[in-house]
Amino acid sequence: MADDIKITIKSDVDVVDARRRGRELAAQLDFSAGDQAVVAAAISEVARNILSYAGHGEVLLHVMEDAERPGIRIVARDRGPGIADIARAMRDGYSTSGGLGLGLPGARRLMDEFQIVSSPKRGTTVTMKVWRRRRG
Amino acid sequence: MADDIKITIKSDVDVVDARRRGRELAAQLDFSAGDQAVVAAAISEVARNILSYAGHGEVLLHVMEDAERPGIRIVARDRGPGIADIARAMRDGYSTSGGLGLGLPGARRLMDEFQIVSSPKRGTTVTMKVWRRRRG
Amino acid sequence: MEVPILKQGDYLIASIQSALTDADLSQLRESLVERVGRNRARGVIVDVTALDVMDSFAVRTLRDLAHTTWLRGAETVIVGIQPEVAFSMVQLGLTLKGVATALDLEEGLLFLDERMKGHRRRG
Amino acid sequence: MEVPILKQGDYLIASIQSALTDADLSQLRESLVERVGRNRARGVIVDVTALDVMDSFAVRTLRDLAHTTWLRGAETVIVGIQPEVAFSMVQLGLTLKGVATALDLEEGLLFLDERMKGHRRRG
Ligand SMILES: Nc1ncnc2c1ncn2[C@@H]1O[C@H](COP(=O)(O)OP(=O)(O)O)[C@@H](O)[C@H]1O
Ligand SMILES: Nc1ncnc2c1ncn2[C@@H]1O[C@H](COP(=O)(O)OP(=O)(O)O)[C@@H](O)[C@H]1O
Repeated sequence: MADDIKITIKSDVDVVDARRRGRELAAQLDFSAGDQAVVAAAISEVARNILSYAGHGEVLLHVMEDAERPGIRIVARDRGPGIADIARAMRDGYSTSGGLGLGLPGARRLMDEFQIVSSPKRGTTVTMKVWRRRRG
Repeated sequence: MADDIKITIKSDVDVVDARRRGRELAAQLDFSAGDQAVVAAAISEVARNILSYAGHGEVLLHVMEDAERPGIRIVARDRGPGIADIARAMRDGYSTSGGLGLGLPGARRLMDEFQIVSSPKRGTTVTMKVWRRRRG
Repeated sequence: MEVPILKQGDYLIASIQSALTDADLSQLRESLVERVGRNRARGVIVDVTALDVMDSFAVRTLRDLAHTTWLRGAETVIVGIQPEVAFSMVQLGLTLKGVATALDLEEGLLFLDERMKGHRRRG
Repeated sequence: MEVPILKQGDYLIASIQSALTDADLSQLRESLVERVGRNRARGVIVDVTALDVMDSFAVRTLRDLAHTTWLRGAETVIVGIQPEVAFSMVQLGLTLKGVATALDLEEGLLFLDERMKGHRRRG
């Protein structure tokens, strides 16, 4: 598991593939069923955004084993038009495409860490991290 | 189809006329039945707003043929009182007239591009663009 | 463009024949509300099959119509919304919530018959 | 990946068998809306038991589907949302507000039967 899993996103089949791979990884790391679904949903949102707003890009999945419990780092990046106003894009219900506008803010809620870097020249990179939770 | 279609809006018959012309244009460009209704509905909303808030104005329909797929540009403009707070007018449910307040935000959701320019001196111009969709 | 209103038993049936202006729609609403009283109707069917667009004004008018006839003791059902019209309405955020709908005139009549049978329970 | 749609009495039942792309989901919505008219269906069940993730696009499509079939006179009920999927939906802030849901196919059928019995009560 040393290497990143890289999924090229250029059609909606790739979005399905990315979330399936994310779920499998979460299952391997013994995430709970709920958290497997959470990982898959977050990947689905950022991968679809690549397709909708940038046309193509990639999703990278990486296992983090340096902390107390294992985690997954998800990077979604594209060289699309960028996000003009990130604060606004992070707001519940804000969408430039008639979507629900819950993708980014929802993914942020799902993940332990969440970061967006975006500029009109270099496109958009969303980085999210999630660790296996202690069983309650 | 080189020229714009111009419909003067000064009574509710003109609103019906404008949406009929928009639908016909969409049909000519081979838009799906659903998207023909979408174009007609969006035109209806902005044309009625002209009548309700400015009294009279005009709707211009223009075929765009420069992109991969054909599209329609709809311009609705008047020299009425303008919109004081555009952000507020774009919110679902906001209406100064007891309307549903879904006209502008709805039209934005329906169209691929949507822009309002408004000032108390020069009135209101709404510009919307919609392209024929790829068949799923 | 006046919309013809037929009386059939306890019901009134308004069949929209062509595109309507806002004034026509408002007129229809008023006529139906008035006729509910005059004809002691218990059900109203508005057939919108011929409408190829339904915008926020139309939806508001139909909603108001349904609520007003209701207050006068008659249930309204909207029939014949075409698939592409339904599609555009949903995109616009227009839902006719709280108003009964049926596929077509036949289904609308069935619906009213069922509602009239026994107790007229309400949502 | 086409989703099979079965007709059972007045109802249509769409059983999703595996993960769906966005295009598949949109296709399902359109097919069901079309079939409601063709089969004169009064109820629609979408069984999502096989979906192991439900994101904002899926939720929007199911909501639109339910509202559109409603405008055509048919009630839609979504059945089989798995516990972990429900969990992630809630975390994402996704609600199926205004859409009927039931535990599974059996409950979904019961729900529709009750709605259809006598008075089709309306939200
Ligand atoms: N990769 C991206 N490139 C450019 N813009 C984006 C990207 N991702 C998101 N956005 C912008 O942020 C907005 C909010 O995104 P999101 O919360 O996922 O909602 P939705 O996709 O439903 O609109 C989008 O409407 C879009 O304008
Ligand atoms: N052409 C216009 N001129 C001035 N004000 C307008 C115009 N169009 C819209 N508005 C303002 O924006 C508000 C929201 O418009 P809309 O979303 O279409 O809802 P509604 O027309 O139902 O009120 C209106 O109530 C009105 O105050």
